[in-house]
Amino acid sequence: MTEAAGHVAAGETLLAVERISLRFGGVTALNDVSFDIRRGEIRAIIGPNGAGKTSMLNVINGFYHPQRGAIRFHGENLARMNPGFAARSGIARTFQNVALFRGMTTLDNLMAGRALKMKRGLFWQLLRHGPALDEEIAHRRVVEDIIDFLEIEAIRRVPVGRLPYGLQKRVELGRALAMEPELLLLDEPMTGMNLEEKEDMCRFILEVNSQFGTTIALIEHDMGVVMDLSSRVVVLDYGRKIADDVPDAVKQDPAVIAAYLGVAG
Amino acid sequence: MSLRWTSLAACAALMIGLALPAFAADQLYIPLFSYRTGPFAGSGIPIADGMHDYLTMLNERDGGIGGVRLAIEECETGYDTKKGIECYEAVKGKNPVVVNPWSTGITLALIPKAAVDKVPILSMAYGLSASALGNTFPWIFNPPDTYWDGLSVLVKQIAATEGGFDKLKGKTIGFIYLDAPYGKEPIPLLQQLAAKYGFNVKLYPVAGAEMQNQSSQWLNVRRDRPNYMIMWGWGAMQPTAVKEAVKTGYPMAHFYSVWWPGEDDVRGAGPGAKGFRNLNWHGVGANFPALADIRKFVVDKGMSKVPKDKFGEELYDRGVYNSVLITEAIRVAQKLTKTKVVTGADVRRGLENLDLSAARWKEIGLPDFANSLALSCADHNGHGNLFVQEWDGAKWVKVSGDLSPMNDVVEPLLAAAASEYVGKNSGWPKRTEACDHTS
Amino acid sequence: MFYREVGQYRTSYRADMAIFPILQDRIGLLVILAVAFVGLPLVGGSFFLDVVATPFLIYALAAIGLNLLTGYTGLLSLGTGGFMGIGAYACYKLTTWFPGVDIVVWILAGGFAAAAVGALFGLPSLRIKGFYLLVATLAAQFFLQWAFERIPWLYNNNVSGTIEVPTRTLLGLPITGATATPVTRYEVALCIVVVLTWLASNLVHGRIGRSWMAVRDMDIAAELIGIRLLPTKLLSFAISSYLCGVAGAMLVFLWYGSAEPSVFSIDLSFTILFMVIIGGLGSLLGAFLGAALIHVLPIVLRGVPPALGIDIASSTVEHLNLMIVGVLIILFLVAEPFGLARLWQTGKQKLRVWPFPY
Amino acid sequence: MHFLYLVFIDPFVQMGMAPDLLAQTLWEGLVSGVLYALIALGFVLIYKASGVFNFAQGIMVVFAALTLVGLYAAGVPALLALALTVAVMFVLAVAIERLVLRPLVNRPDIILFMATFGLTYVLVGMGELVFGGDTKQMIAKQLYLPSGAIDLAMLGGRVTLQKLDIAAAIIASVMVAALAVVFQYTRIGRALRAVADSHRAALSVGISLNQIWVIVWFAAGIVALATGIMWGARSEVSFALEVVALKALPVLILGGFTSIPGAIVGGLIVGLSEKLFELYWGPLMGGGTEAWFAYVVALIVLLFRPHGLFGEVIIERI
Repeated sequence: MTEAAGHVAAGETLLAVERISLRFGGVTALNDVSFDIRRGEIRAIIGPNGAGKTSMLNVINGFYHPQRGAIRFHGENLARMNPGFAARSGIARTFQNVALFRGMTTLDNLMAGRALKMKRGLFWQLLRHGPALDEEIAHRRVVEDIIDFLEIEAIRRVPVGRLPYGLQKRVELGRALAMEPELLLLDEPMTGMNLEEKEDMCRFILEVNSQFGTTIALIEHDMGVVMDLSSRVVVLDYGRKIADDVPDAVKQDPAVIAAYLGVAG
Repeated sequence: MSLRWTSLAACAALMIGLALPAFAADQLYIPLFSYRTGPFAGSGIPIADGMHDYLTMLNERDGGIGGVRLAIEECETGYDTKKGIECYEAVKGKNPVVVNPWSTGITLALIPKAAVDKVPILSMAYGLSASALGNTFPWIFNPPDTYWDGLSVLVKQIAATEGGFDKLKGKTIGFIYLDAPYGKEPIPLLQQLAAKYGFNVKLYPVAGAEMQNQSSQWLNVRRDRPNYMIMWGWGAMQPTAVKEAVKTGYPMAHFYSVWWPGEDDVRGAGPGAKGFRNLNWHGVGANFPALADIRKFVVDKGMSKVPKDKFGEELYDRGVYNSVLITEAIRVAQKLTKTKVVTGADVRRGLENLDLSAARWKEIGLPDFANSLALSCADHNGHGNLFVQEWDGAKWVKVSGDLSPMNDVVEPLLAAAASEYVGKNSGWPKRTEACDHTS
Repeated sequence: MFYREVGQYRTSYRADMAIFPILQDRIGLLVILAVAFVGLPLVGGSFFLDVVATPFLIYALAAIGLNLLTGYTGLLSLGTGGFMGIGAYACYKLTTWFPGVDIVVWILAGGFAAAAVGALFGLPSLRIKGFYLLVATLAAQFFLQWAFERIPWLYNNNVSGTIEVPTRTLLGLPITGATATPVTRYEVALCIVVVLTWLASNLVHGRIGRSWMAVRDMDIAAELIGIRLLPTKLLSFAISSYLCGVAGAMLVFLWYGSAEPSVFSIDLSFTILFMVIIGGLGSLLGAFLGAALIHVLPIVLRGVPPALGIDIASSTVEHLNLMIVGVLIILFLVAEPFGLARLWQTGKQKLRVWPFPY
Repeated sequence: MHFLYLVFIDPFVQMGMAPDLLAQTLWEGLVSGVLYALIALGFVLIYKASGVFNFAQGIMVVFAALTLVGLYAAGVPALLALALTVAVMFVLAVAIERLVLRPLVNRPDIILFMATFGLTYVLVGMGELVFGGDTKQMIAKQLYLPSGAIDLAMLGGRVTLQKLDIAAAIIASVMVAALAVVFQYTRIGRALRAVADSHRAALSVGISLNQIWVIVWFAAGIVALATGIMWGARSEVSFALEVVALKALPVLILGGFTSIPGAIVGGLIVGLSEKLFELYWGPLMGGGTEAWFAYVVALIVLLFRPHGLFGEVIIERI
């Protein structure tokens, strides 16, 4: 694993958050946090509950707007991201508690993920023949590849609302992949999974990273997973960054241990 | 796939169609479109009772008309155009001799159909004013007066109380109306007369949804202080208006209305409503031989829905009047065609040759119940005389002599409206129905 | 046994993405269309066509319109009546200006006016959700109805204050006005509804339909995968209103034959919403089933007492009618909250495994 | 230019010219506002406790009034009839809870909303079947409601206050106060607020949802009865009243679906604003603006406060 992480860690900076501070009323969720994500790496964000990890992701894809600080993406400075722009510029995202379109089938969820890539306008959509259908089919191909990749062929036509949690997580990953993102944000992709599911998920994440060269930033509680997957780890505690280094170094970091006292898994 | 459902529905509908009590050939089928439900039921119920009871009385007393029993069937419209059309489609198959839509909206929807289905439409003092012109609307009848006649009479009356039309100059007449086609119809004439006699007009529309919430209209009245108020209301709008007028302290003797308010509509306002005036063309009360018969043969036998204390009230009697028009037309038709079981086409002729003289009113047990009414091929309305009655706190009292409509003003309006209607309804059929001058 | 998809392999995505992938469904559809186009006109009398069939089609179209908005995009609306009105009045004006042009063109064109107005009143939907939006759309309903009363230009200053439908012919055959036969009007309505339904179903099976459902199921997530909320919602409002507008024009020109503003009252909006809910949110089929139930049921009920030879006053029948429909609605919601469409699906599922359910 | 004058200057000139009329207008607006608030209150109570958007509130007003009048017409003494009507409303509440809410518990809001529609149909049908569809007189006198008016000579004119309207205002305020107290300080009130916050949580601490529901629907019934009496006495008791009840909806938007003070303030705002607009601006557009003005106001408010003036804002978390 680590060597897999090693060889990508060389890439130049893809996204950097600089001195981000985020406040909800009196509560400070993030306090002057800075770190960067390099192209092609797997970046882990860890920390005890309420450390502000999810808030960090929400800031990155523009769902929250920080009071201070900036985000640098593709070198350009963005005072405030917004979700639409994030999506268009290639940032995909999964959520801690799954945010799928429950009423739609697995297939439709993934196809919805292609929304940005589909160009045919109202007229052809109405006819659903010629160009529109060709486009539909082309994207269907891509989606089917992802379905095969994630081994969810069997649940193609099942409304995701009826799927077990583990599978939903997987479909959500699929939807994110369907966007062919440059940067993939995974918020606790393995919570509530049993061992096999976790192993599958790890495999998928690594393959996504190695096959498509997608840069990945993930939040995870399972230290084992984090240490195996990630090339570099940033540790948050009470909204502050307390460490940022390669896994092995972070493991030894006294501040981290203090923060995790008894929590380390 | 849904159409599978329709076909089911189809079977159901057909089944019903067949199952409908087929009316025996020796009967005259008279459908009554009534609305005992919905927001306007207050006006609809007494009318429906009156119509129903008079016809039933003929059945009970004389065994129908000329020995032919009347098959009376009410169809509930709830004053709703959609249901009205459904009713029409439902009854038209059972060759009705005449249809009384009892709603301006329904009438307008039926006017084009009537000529095609050969069913005469009797919209008594409502509906499309222009349909008074028989040469354009051979199948539509709206006796005894159009709304324009009514309005002209009211203006006449106001002028009379002021002491001459010249006195109207500078006066203000407020017009509070139900914000619907029915209520808006008189406005053009009102403005025309205003221009002619130099009085001002103030309009106070009342939206259908706001019928019982008129305080702002009456605040406007209080601000504008019109010398007279004219109301074109319906259903729950009327009692509310009267109450508000009383609240605002508007002089009741200057508050006039078209012929639709009944006793119930003013009673609620208490003694304050004393002096409120509206138009009418027929007697009120139960002391007519015919009504005595209705009481004897129908009400006392429990065959009527009318509450004992409402028997013979204004709108009830109006229902009776409407039924008299139907039955008299049938009689004429029987005479014309020398057949007992007449068809809708015959009754159309009957209506065109209708001639209700004072003598005839007496014969049918309604002496002095209403002015004589004579229709013709050209005139489907009669533009009969009207009178003003006043609420004395307990009953209506006639306070004016017979007033004739300003035909000189109304006629051209009718002609214009009719030609406009024809113009807009391209392909409107020319009158082909022959005109017989018997009777 | 007869309804089996077993052995029907879809070898291409094209085939797999067909709207009716299963052979039996396609056959069934054809049969139904045949019945609708040929059978019913032959069998049904003028009462059936004028009171049951044509209105059913018109309601179904309006229900589809509202379903796109409420069922697919998850936006509640009670402006339907008003939007239908816009369609009707627009069509009326157009045919007055250009009497020569075939009325069907104007019926379809009238919808665009409704679409514009619908989109306009859809603007608040970006910020307002759920019942708040429902009540907000009431503003559209009441304002439009008021406008229909207050702007004489809309009804060509008719003294009667109503739309009076002139006779218009297609290839010499009158299709509106009194002289148009029930059959003609029914067939015209049927053609329009079939075509528009086809287009609508194409739409909901494609990208646009998916983005609507995405917005419905979770608008935040939809935003995060790059679906623009406002354009999506407005498009939904526009297309929904278009269908409603066309339905409105048909209602006046192919059914009523004349209309006062009160025709497009709030009650109409409620009726359509009923059909959508009872039929099943997010299902085109549901729109048809709902329309059938809500429109046909009262007519059938009204016919029952005479059919049984019971003699009760028509008003009493009406009262009972109301109560029965009310009770049925509640019972139905208790029994099958997902609407008739879901019942249909379960039925098909059963049929699929019949006669060996295990 | 002249148009601008008519829109922006003239109305205020008029107000200044006839202050007594302005005062009268405000008073009328206040009174109808109070009654709107009462209807809205019925909505809020039910929405708070059971999350049901109760469309039947309007018809409940009519039904309550009809029952009262009908019983009196049947020869029951007025006050006894009043008591019986209250009893009827209680039975109605129980019936609704048993037959509608309980089977539909945990269903989507829209389904419950539709169910209240079914309820509306049933009540309309039943009401017309039992009492007939004709307009009836509210038995105001028999219920010792005052009649007549007080004329105040003020502001260089007269302002007429209907005794009935005064009574309406007082009764409405008393009811609102009473409800506020009940829901603030009594056990039931606490339970209700608990339910309003979270059904599950309330259940888990052993609050009986069904009991709460019966109580709120009963309370809403009482409110409906009061409204019915007041409005019935002002005009008539007829099914057209149901439409007036729709006016409560913009009030709800203004005030927020879950806020009792919101309902009251919203009611007053709607009552006052629509009267002022109709009287001073309405003539510019041919009048009859009351049918929609309230909704437009509500719409504008919504654009700035998507959850009404008082409704609590839901923070979306992901």
